[in-house]
Amino acid sequence: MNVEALYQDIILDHYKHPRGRQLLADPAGESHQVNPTCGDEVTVQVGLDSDGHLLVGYEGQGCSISQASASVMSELVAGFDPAQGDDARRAFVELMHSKGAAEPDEDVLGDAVAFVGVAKYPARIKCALLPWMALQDAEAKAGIGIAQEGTSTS
Amino acid sequence: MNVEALYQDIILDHYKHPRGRQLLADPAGESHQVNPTCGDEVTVQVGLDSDGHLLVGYEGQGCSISQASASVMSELVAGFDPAQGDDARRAFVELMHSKGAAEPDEDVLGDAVAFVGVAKYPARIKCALLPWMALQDAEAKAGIGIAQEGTSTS
Amino acid sequence: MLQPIDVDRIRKDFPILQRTVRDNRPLVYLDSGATSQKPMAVLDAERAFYETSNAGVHRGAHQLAEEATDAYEGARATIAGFVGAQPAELVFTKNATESLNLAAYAFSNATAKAVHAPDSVDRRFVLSPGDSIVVTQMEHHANLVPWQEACAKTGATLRWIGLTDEGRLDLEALDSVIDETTRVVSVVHQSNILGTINPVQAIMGRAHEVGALGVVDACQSIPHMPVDVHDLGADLVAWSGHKMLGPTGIGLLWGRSEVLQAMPPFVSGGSMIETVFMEHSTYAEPPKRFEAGTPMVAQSVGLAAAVRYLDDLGMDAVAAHEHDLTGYALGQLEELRGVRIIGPRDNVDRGSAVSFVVDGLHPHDVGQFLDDKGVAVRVGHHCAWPTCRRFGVPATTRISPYIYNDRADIDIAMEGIMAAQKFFGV
Amino acid sequence: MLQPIDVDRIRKDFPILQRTVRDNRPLVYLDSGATSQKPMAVLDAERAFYETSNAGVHRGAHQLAEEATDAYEGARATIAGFVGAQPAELVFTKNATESLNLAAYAFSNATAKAVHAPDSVDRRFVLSPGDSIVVTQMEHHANLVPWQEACAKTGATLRWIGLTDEGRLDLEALDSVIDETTRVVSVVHQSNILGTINPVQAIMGRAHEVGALGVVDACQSIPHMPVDVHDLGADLVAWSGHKMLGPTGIGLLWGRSEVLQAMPPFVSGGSMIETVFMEHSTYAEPPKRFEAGTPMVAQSVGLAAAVRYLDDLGMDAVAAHEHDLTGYALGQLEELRGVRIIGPRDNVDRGSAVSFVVDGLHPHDVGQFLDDKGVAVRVGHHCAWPTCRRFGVPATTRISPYIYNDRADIDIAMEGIMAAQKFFGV
Ligand SMILES: Cc1ncc(COP(=O)(O)O)c(C=O)c1O
Ligand SMILES: Cc1ncc(COP(=O)(O)O)c(C=O)c1O
Repeated sequence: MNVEALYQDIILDHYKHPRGRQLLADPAGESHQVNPTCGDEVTVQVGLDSDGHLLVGYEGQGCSISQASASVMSELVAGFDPAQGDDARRAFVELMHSKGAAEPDEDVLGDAVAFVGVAKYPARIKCALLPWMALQDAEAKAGIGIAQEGTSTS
Repeated sequence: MNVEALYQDIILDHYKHPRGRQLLADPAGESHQVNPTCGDEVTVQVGLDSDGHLLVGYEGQGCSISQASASVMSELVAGFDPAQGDDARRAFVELMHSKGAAEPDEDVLGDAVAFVGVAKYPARIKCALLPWMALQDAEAKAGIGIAQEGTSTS
Repeated sequence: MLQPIDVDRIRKDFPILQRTVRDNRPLVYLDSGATSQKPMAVLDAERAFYETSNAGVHRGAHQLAEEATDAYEGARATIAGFVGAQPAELVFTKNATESLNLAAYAFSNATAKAVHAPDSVDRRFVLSPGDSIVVTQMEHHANLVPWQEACAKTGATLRWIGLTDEGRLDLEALDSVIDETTRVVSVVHQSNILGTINPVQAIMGRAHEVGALGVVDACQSIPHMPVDVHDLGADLVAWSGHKMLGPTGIGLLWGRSEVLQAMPPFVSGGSMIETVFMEHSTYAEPPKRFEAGTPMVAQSVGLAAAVRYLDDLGMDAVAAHEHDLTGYALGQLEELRGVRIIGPRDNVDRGSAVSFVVDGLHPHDVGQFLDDKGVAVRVGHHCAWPTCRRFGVPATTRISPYIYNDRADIDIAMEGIMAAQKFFGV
Repeated sequence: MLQPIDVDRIRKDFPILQRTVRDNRPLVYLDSGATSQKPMAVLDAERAFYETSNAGVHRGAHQLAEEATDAYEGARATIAGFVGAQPAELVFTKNATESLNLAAYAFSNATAKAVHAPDSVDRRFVLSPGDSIVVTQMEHHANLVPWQEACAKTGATLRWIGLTDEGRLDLEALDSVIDETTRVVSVVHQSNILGTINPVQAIMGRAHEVGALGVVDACQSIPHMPVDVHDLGADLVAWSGHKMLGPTGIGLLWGRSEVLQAMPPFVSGGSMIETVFMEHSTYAEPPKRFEAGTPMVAQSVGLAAAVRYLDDLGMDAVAAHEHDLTGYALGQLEELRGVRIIGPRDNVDRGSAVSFVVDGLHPHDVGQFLDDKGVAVRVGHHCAWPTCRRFGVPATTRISPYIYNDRADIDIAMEGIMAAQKFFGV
């Protein structure tokens, strides 16, 4: 494992050419997350379109990992229904905590599989997770997904 | 060095038969000292007689070392002039910090030379010093000896 | 089935127990209530950390920093597991005293902040004159003085549950001492001077009944018996590492998440923040909120090794071993003429700290004769001075055995007591 | 004459420097500003203490307790001597952060107590709205957040001395920032992020001119240069053991006797008392008043060994060695395209912590490439977030060499920076 395996091409590409990096016109929920150890920041906004699919906007500043992760995430989950979004988030969190031993499922994670190498660098895991934590928090604030989770666990 | 060398006969004798263990009728200064680690207490009172010699009274409760030390001290310094009392106190403090290596001067310290063994038991040094600290503090409160010291150091 | 404690085998793990004291006497260490000795496994773990992974934790993106962070958080998980807790509910401090101060300062800090910004704090921690704080008459100074200080800073009143002559809490008074004015109740689980094990669950229940928060000082219980923090019924539980085979310089505070969340910071600075501006800052979630500055990393690693050592022995076995030694010590002391036990004389709901006084002898003089026989005990007020006063003694001598002691150690202590009696002719 | 630092010889004393990281790269440790590595002499001293003399200090009358007390107080004397202080003026804490909180809490505690018992406290520590506390814009969070908290609890206002673009204090504003409303001034001696060495004596002089107390954060100076606490002109000086070759878990606060005497307790409990009753307690004299609970005994012994190690090298030689490395690092960085140094670029009145940013690269990504080469540096805001904001950067990469580093280490770091630039195509 060396540093090139961490910075996969997809990550570099998203870092240099972020996708969908803008805020929403009328967000239902918003979350601003900071990584207190390094000052990385990301703001994620969410909403639902008329079909009940996720709308995602974001802004941020920070290292390649956190910013590429935001770009990959927004591209992946925009258009998902909230349950699909949750699945992707859970899969991503699990991937990050796998210490590099997991086989990520590309069907669920899309480009986000490229972050598999991050799991080997504990100090960077927080960077990769930052936008996903913001997504979760923004959804919670918007009340998105709550009903579903409530139903499934009760 | 064993425990019998610590508890010399003179110490045991003063512990069992304390001399002059009573308070003064009209003290010029008084000090109550406590050993916070074990709760030993001693109150020492001082005054001067018409010839300028020390009057000493005390009361206390605690271990054999602290109580014998109070008895020995009061017997020794009562009747001394303040400067002599200071000499004795200084000699005693020095003896306690000698780690048992000092040759105590019986002319200055009288029965208090018996405490030489205490210096080998650091935890007991405070016990032996307690009444002497009270004496010093009581004299300071009474203004005894201050003038002399003030003169000699200025 | 319980695997009994094998003292001879255990002693081999403790280098200090191979040494002699005074005139070449083998060391008989009966002062574990003050601090325990450390097995090689603990010393090795600490040293290995320094030799391989030492670095700042939660900072830095290099391999050593990652390893150090893993070691620190791994230690937290191990120690939390030992008391049935979640890692996120466990705060590292320097000692139990700091842990208890952290609890007490939640009140005085919230009270002071409420003056200038009432909405910035949780009202449960804001005290005013008329409010009461409840402790017991058998508290270690560490669980008394911080609450006296909290009262001095807020105008609240300190109350306490008194003791029976047997050294038990006078629980008849429980419902009148803890009443609607009570905002926090802080009680020792096992007394370090009397040995009494208190029914903390009932007391915490009463605290919660009146809406007060409950704190338990578990300094002398967690090292000696199986404890699941949830069973205590408390909101906060404090204890130290050095009394349970761990290094000096590390203590613990467990707290129910919801309560820790609501508490304002105590020591502030780096690592406990979320964002910092010159004008103001926001704080991290617990446990980090309470761990400002460079933490006791090597010590956490050492303490985790201590916990593994105790786990291997089994805390049930540790408790059974100490129960046996306690019964033996109580019996032997009862047989000595002129000896009075301060604390419960029946071996029920009591731990292995056994305090006593000898007629006509000051504890310092008793301790000196024990020391002369190579026996290390503590003499004094054991940081429970009001408890001594309650029993009309200036001080006591205390035997406090642990896993590396056996009955023969108690026997030597008895010889020392008799030698003192003989020497002083009492 | 100065005996120059022999890096090769010194490295042999540090077991961790023999290890490799990542793909078998020799470890290049350039993160001593976060925490230093520990020589064997320190690890040996700590272990020897546990193996021979471990016991409670200032309690117990047995031989181990005596030896432990001697070890602890002996360590205090050694460490005090290292900074030209009297042992009675030196307080042991868990880290510098606690030391600085001890200073800040003197104010908030005295203020709270004054409400209920005005005569129980020294008025110098009582704050009210209208009073000001002064720090600088280059403080570590440890010397900023506690003062923000003190303000939140007392209504006092926080002010600060700003920075020039070169990373020096803007001293033109000194007399207006520190004025008659100022009650305490707390300033870092050497910045951990900029490397700047501040003229603390002049600032303390101004503080005393207006009747304020003066505090110095010497975390980054005492490990790196000869410091006599009296020369700083301060009333209180705080620093940590772990940054000067000592163990984790121990910090220091030096105070002028008269000031320590006047300060109310911070952490309270056992060992810091004079007498204790249920109703109230009285407190011991400093330094004990500030050392509640079982202290960091083994850590004090380890730190004393660290101090002896540094003394053997000579602090003048340490400072000269670092000055050379700093000049070299500054020169090498200046030669790199796209690198901007944050902090003084001239090697005058500056220490060896050198921060920089690389155009187009986030410090985390720079750090990752250094890590890949085996170089350990710190990236982030270095617990000086407002300082980063002052320079318009979210974070920096910091090289902080010490006695075990040489110019070749700096060279490898430069290679790492260039590798990152190449990889990211900037
Ligand atoms: C300048 C400065 N002040 C304070 C601190 C805090 O020290 P510690 O983390 O040891 O409490 C540090 C180090 O982190 C520092 O560099
Ligand atoms: C019951 C009890 N509480 C609190 C303490 C204080 O613990 P520490 O000295 O480790 O802070 C002790 C031990 O001294 C204790 O026995």
